[in-house]
Amino acid sequence: MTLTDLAAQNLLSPMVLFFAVGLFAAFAKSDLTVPEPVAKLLSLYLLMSIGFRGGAEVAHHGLTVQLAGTIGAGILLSFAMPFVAYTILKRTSRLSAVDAAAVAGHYGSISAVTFAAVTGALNQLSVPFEGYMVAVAAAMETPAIISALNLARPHRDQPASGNGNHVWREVLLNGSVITLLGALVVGMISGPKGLATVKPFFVDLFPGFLCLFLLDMGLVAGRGLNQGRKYLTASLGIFAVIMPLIGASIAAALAFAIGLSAGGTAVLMTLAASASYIAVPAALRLALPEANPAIPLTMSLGVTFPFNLLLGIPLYIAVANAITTPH
Amino acid sequence: MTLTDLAAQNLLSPMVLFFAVGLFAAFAKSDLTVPEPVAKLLSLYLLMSIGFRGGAEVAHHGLTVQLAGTIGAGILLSFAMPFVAYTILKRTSRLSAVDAAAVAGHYGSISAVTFAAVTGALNQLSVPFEGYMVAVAAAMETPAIISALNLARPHRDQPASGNGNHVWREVLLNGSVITLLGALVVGMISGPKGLATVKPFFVDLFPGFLCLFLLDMGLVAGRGLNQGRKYLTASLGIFAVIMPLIGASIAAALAFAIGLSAGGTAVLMTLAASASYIAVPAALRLALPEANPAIPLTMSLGVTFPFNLLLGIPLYIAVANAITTPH
Amino acid sequence: MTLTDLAAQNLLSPMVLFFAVGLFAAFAKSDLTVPEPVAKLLSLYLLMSIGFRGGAEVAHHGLTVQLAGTIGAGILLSFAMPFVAYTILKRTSRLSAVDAAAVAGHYGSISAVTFAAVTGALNQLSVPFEGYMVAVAAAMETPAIISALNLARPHRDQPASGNGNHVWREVLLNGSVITLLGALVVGMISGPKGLATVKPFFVDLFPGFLCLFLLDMGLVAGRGLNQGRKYLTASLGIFAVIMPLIGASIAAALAFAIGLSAGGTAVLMTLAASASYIAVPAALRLALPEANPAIPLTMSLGVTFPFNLLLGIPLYIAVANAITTPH
Amino acid sequence: MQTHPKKRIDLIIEMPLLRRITERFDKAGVSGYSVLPIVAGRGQSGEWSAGGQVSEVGQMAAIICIVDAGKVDAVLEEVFAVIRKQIGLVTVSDVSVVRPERF
Amino acid sequence: MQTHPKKRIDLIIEMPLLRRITERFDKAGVSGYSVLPIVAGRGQSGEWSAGGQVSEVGQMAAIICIVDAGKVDAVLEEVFAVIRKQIGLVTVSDVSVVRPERF
Amino acid sequence: MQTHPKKRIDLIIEMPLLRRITERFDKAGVSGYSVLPIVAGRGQSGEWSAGGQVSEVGQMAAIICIVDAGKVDAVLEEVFAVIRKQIGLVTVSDVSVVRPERF
Ligand SMILES: Nc1ncnc2c1ncn2[C@@H]1O[C@H](COP(=O)(O)O)[C@@H](O)[C@H]1O
Ligand SMILES: Nc1ncnc2c1ncn2[C@@H]1O[C@H](COP(=O)(O)O)[C@@H](O)[C@H]1O
Ligand SMILES: Nc1ncnc2c1ncn2[C@@H]1O[C@H](COP(=O)(O)O)[C@@H](O)[C@H]1O
Ligand code: NA
Ligand code: NA
Ligand code: NA
Repeated sequence: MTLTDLAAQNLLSPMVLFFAVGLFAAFAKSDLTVPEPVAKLLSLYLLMSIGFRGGAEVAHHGLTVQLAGTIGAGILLSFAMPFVAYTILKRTSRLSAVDAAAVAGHYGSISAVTFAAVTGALNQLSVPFEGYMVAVAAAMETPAIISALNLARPHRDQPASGNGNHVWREVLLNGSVITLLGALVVGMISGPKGLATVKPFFVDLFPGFLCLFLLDMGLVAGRGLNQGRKYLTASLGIFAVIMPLIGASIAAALAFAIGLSAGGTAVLMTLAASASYIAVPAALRLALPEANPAIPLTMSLGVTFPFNLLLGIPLYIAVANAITTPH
Repeated sequence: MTLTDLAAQNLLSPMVLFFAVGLFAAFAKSDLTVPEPVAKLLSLYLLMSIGFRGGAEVAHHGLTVQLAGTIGAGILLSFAMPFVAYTILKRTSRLSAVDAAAVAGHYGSISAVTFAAVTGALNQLSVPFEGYMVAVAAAMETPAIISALNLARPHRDQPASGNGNHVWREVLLNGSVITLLGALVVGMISGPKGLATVKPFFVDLFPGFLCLFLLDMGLVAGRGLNQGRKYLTASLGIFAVIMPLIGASIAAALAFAIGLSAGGTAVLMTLAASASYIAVPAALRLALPEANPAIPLTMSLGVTFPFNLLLGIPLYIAVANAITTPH
Repeated sequence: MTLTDLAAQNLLSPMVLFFAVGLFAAFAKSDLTVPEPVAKLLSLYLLMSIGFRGGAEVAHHGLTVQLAGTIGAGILLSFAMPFVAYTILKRTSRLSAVDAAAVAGHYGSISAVTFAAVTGALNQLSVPFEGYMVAVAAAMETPAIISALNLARPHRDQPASGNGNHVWREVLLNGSVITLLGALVVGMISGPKGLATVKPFFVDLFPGFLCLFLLDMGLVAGRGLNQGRKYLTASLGIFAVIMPLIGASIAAALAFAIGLSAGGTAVLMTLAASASYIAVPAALRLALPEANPAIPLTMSLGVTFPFNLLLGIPLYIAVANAITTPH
Repeated sequence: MQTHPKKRIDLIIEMPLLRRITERFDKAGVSGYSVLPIVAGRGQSGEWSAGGQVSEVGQMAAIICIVDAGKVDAVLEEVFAVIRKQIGLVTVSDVSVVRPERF
Repeated sequence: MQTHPKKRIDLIIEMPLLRRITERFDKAGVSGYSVLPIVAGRGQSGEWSAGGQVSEVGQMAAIICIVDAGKVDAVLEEVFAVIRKQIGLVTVSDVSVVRPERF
Repeated sequence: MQTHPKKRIDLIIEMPLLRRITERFDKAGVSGYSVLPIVAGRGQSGEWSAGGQVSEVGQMAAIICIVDAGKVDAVLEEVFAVIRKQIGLVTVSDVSVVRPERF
């Protein structure tokens, strides 16, 4: 399957099209809204479904060296990417050091719905991927926050104030982190047999729930762009497209080294390419209150997420295919 | 199948029975409530499901002359019925001209959940209908609003105030209109293949979601009647039952002329017979603020909707069967 | 299957594990929350699903003498258990008479989600049970409230104030009572044929919805314990574990007398062992406002519910198996 | 614009008692009131939060009622007939309105 | 702490008109406002409740706006240009703030 | 009815900081507070709306706290210790209560 085919198939999938409907409605200033509690339900569902299914797969295949290696690679990516991002941002944009660190933290971490989208696309293409990738996703959520705080520390007026532990609690006990990890553990313990009892809900409905969630994401991303356009200088807009490609490239190299399958490689690339917009903003609002939360959110939700969804994912799949196909 | 059989089968369906439970709870002043965000989720789901499935059917069968003709008939009905309704109301009721125009607009437009109910009934009876009828439904939502505004114009104190464009934006970008049309387009683009990926959610769950929504509709209709009873004079109550029959009759003639199937005829009749209670009230609240919104809402939701659900739909199916069966 | 097997299988089921995740998140003071409207949707779904399926079973098997006998036994249990509970509480705790009566009322009534959990466990074990047990559950909800009010009456300062009828309306028309009974009637009328049309929603999704609901219950129970710990004296904590065992024992004897199947016996035992935390608290808040609602809620939700879910249910199933197996 | 003095009565009460209270408002002859949700709080009986709750027991709601100063006492008397034994909080404050005739 | 007098404007208006009103706030040059949900109420046109509603017609919302006393008249004029024909309720009251410069 | 003067403190603050603020209330020794949802608003940092949001970042909430006049300064000091670097709005106003002993 060529890249053009992949891109076309991706752009014609109901999920991506519903995202486009949401974007359109937001730009046209329609009053269409997904009620906030419903958006939270959709997010809860996606995290539970992703986590549970990943856990059940791990239970099925057992813990392997490759799993450990991939998790290690994920943690490394999450720790290291903020430094790359910060260096680029300080050279190309006029962001303050603290804001640059905050943005860098977002790009080191991951977006669960982008993960859901790539797994959805792979399922539709019948490309298998390592089930434990959800554990990798979970492991990549938080290390980037430490890096961001370290990057920001020398530039903060207020003393470190010793509430480091406080912040750590809040990061690790963030609702979305707990849901994903909790569901992962439930899946690992109850295994394929447990999954069978809840398959109609957590497996069969997944693409439909994803459509609803992406409609909402389109609305929120469109509104975020309407509101946050003022923060989107040319350099930040370009960064929001280039940084995913850089992340994906590093991830591709690591995946190749580990020997992941084509599907697994595409997932790791997508994780690296995605930017957080739930867990990291929440954590940084508490740990780095001087940073303006609207800047990274506009970039992550308004540019990087649509870019990955529309173009990035087929590209990563194509590249993953190319580098894993024996010549 | 006789009319009595049809009526009995309809009245014994879970959907209609849950509506009755809701009505009962409202009349008995129970504190049972479907939370507002949940009601909005149910409505969003129904519109997405109806639109998507209709679009996928259109993609499957292609655009035909009959489709164009049926959409034309729908638009004509939506434009013309308000004039019929207005004439009747001005002769039989004491409504002010502006209120009569507002009521007329509601009866020219359609109710998406009534559409859902008739398609549910036809599915249960295994009666096929033209899949593009959802496009007809979408096309019938808004023309009636223009007619209502034209009917009201000579009787308004305030100058037309030149905000016609403003109103049009608000009508066409109304959340429920965008959702239905957006899902229709998504269905047309992603086609039967796209539908297959989301079938467990958008198709298999439809009757269940409809039960929940009808429970809520029963509660809301019952409460609306409790509150709005004071507006329901004898003449308005009778109008709310007669007007659907008039609309359905005109629609039957048009459907016969176009050569629709029995199922398609029943759907077009039901659309004509149904009265809006979401899109039109919202539009008129902005475009015709002098009108009392409680009058058309009480009639549409409190009388016409239950009438169509309980008795109208089996009647329209029986008539459609009769006029399309070759003698 | 031995009790240990049963207990293990129960503790490894996704439902129970998600409850544990919720408990953990609450104890760790995570910000994870299921939005309130979503919790209400989950409860609505569970009640509709339980009621509908029970009604369809009754329609299938017809009304029998055994059904009448079991409902009679249930009503008797609900009436009588509060007297047992009150006597114990007055001897072992320092609760005021009014608070003791309120707690007693909670333990006479039932918890719908505990009912859902035992039916889920029986389904997973492929142990059949009498479908009409949901009617028994519905019948057991309210008699305990009368007993509680009678127990409290001599100890109330305020005159009976003659609003007995008022209270009865509010109890019988309580949203959760209406939903369960309404769905039961819908299921009885529309029967197995009606059930077939909504099976993907009301049957297939049940275990998945139950997982979500139990995650929420874990969060709420955990927070309730954090907050209500001050009310949980040793004697009340012990009562909250002993009373279920007493109720289950009486129920086992009655079930044996009626000749229920192993599954039916387990269900009746679980119903007797469970304590209300929705219908009874709501009713008593209005009928017995002097009672502190936090005391019974902390006991019922914080101790008895987890106890039944984790240990009670497998125990009741094992006992039911033992006493119904011919020697 | 010319404004006229009125009173604003704010109640914070247990949600299960909402209907009983609003019936009292009707009895006191107020022209209207509005109910606002409360999602969390703390008081003498501890902390609570609406999150994840199915039942209304333990939840609170706010009622706002704009009335003529002359009606304040009547409203307070009706209200305190209900909340004597319950958890509830009542404040009265001064506001100005532009259209005095609707209250 | 030193406090400074400001005005609090409270609106209770029909939800479908929310956007039109907030556009007027912008026009009147207020520095900000907040919208709070209302879930039920009663007035001259009867009782209503948000429960189970899909549409916003008949629903109300509250808007709170803290402004400098000098801006109150401008805001009221803008607001009454919209709610003349609609259901709506406006009150003004006195508040103190600690940081006067943000209004 | 006899009423007694108290103070009402209204906060509009970022939702992620709710817990930190309420901890400060506890520290200042207030007898209670209530949290109300805000669904939309505008301020110096632009417009926002809760609709469709999964995260609380950028969302606001309102806190109402009725206190004795003597405690106002203590509460304000605690509150401003947290919201110095954050978006937040504090007003104080006069109210009367019927049962003064509970504050
Ligand atoms: N001083 C206060 N200011 C605002 N709300 C309060 C206050 N005291 C109590 N409340 C609210 O009323 C509820 C019950 O209060 P209490 O009866 O003191 O536990 C609390 O959880 C708060 O939501
Ligand atoms: N006096 C009042 N105090 C508080 N809210 C009111 C008052 N009057 C009306 N409202 C609110 O405004 C809505 C519409 O009022 P009305 O136009 O009088 O029917 C009511 O349903 C209440 O939510
Ligand atoms: N003058 C005001 N009156 C009421 N709410 C305000 C006001 N200013 C700001 N807010 C609220 O506080 C939020 C943040 O304000 P800001 O920090 O100025 O962007 C706004 O979005 C509003 O919800
Ligand atoms: Na990343
Ligand atoms: Na019509
Ligand atoms: Na019991």
